[in-house]
Amino acid sequence: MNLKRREALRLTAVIGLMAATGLISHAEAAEWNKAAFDGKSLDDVLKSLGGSSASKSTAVTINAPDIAENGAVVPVGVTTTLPKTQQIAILVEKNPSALAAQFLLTADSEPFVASRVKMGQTSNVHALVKADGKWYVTTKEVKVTLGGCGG
Amino acid sequence: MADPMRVRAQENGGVVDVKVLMKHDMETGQRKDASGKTIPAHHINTITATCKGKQVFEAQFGPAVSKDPFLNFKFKGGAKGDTVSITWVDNKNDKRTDEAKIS
Amino acid sequence: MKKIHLLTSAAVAMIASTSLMAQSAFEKAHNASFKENGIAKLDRLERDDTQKFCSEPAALAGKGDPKKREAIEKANMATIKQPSDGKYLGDWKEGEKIAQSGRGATWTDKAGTPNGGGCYNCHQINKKEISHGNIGPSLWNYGKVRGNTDAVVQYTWGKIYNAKAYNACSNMPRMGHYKLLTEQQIRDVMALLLDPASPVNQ
Amino acid sequence: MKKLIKSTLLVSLSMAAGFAFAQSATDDIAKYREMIADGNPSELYEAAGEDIWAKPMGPKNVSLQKCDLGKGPGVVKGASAELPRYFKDTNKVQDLESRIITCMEKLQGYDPKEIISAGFEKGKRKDVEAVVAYVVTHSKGMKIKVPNKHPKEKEMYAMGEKAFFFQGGPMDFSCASCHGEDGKRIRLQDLPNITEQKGAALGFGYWPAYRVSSGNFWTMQRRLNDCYRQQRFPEPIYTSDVTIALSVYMGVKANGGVMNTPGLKR
Repeated sequence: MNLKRREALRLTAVIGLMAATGLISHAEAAEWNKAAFDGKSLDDVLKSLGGSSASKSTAVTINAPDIAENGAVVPVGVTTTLPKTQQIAILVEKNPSALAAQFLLTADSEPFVASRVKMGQTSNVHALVKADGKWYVTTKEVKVTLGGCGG
Repeated sequence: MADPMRVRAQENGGVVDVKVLMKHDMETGQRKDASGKTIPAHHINTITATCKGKQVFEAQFGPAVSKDPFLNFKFKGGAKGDTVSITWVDNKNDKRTDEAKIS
Repeated sequence: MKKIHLLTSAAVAMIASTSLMAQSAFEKAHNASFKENGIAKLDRLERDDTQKFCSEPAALAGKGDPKKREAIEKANMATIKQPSDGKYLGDWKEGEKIAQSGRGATWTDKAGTPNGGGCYNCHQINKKEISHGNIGPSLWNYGKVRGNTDAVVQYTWGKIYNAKAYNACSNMPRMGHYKLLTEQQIRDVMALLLDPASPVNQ
Repeated sequence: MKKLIKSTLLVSLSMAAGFAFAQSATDDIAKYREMIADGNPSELYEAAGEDIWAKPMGPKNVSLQKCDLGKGPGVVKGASAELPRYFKDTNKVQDLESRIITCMEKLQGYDPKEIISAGFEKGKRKDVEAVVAYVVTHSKGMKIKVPNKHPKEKEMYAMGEKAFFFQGGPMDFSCASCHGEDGKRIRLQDLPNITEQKGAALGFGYWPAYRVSSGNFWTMQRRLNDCYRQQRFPEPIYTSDVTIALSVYMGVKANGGVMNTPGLKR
């Protein structure tokens, strides 16, 4: 491990400690948002991310299959035409915790992300987008099928 | 020790398309082993991407991201030959950094 | 009644007797490639007459010696036991669960855990389940189309119990004959197919 | 990749005739597969395998770089498109995995028995699997050319054919129960008809693969192992005759098709 990484490690630890003791609520340096990842619903997550309400928007697009052959890997992409996109979150409504992943965009980022998430069952998938300080949401249902001999 | 990632970065029209595959179990904390004991959650928490010393993208994963995670994002300002560096840190504070030259 | 019993035991004896026969060179090399694991013992490689016959590509494709085919179907027919209490239909809701589950009888399964029927692996049954196979025919509206006469009920029971009685090299496992499903489980699957209240018959 | 998905789709469409439901479902599944095709986690195993291939290891502390996979010592490119094949030094028909074990034994001094008795992803077997990922990636896009000339190769082909149709176990299954006809599915998964060239190429050409449902890389040996588990057979011994014979049967049937390894499967 090089010196820089060691330093980064120590810094993360310190920030983590500060967060744990309530000294800071929202660190600038990508502190993992535990409250948001513990949220059970869209509203829970939205609150933990610092929003109060999200308006439905056709400017946000979810690129996900209608049917997933396997719930262990469901490709989900989010794009938006909203200017000044700051943050994107992918939520699976019926998972034990709704938030699967969130993305913090910089001024250099294009408003696009894609990843793969687990889905326990057929469910709505929400894409939450924060642009210019406001929250927007789009929803798409993804069916998860049983497969294989052991179904 | 964490296994290496695969990082691909391609520039096209001023936009760099970055695709990352990470080797990680992404244990949910909901599964049980053969003896019925809960397997503790073990997953990547944060991923940061830098180019030329500047952070260009950041992600936070929960346990619902698939095993051996895939991440695709795009940013402006990188040129062919520049290096994109990706670092992930998991909930046991294990970490891994890998790089790729933009092509 | 007595006669049926006699027939049954004779057929079982015929089906089970093959392990005593000498193995071919192929069988020796083939069987030596396996090891027992959990409930999956090596005796699973000892084939009965039905399995031997249907290991021939021609027989599997519906050809092969017609006399042999007939004899095999007869022997399998003789294994079919009608329900002990004369009740053929159970609970279709349970039947649906059994039809959904493809578990059981592998080396990763434990002895004593109930098997699934694995029906959806090969059949369309309730149309609501889009994830179904097509090795077997669609069973949607099974009872609605065929009705509930004694003949239909008994045929369906027999088909689930031992499909080889009707088609020597059917791809369908002999659910009752090999005790893959219990009598009650078969009743429940029967209800899924035949109960007018079952979603299959809507 | 796209082309293949389309042809698979066509096959599944033509067979599902009459079932409009299943038709649209298989159509959607094809779209799903297309979406995950980019970014196959097999690459992670391939990277590990490349390191293991080149790293001096074992009691003799040498690398596998002189391992002869059939195209000469150290030749990886195209090797798996021509395996299994007969090897003079062992006087055996070997598949990729049994051959890698031979190299680990002869070059590096490992005990093959330990690798054979270990489970999948356990001990040194894990290294074999990673090397497989590395080797098969270097046959991607190549024509399948499994030899069937040497008397021992012919013998194994014949054994593989018989094994393919061998029906047994409490469910009366053989490989042919699921893979002997065109247009069949288990649930929504297409079952290639391995008795014909096209179907055999779909099977042989896409394994080894990363398995999405279990989240790991499966070699051909592991694929066959799990087929037998689902057939309710006893467990095939790792790299035993029957497993290699089935690979020969499939490979020879598939000749002329294309290696698309490593695949990405549900």
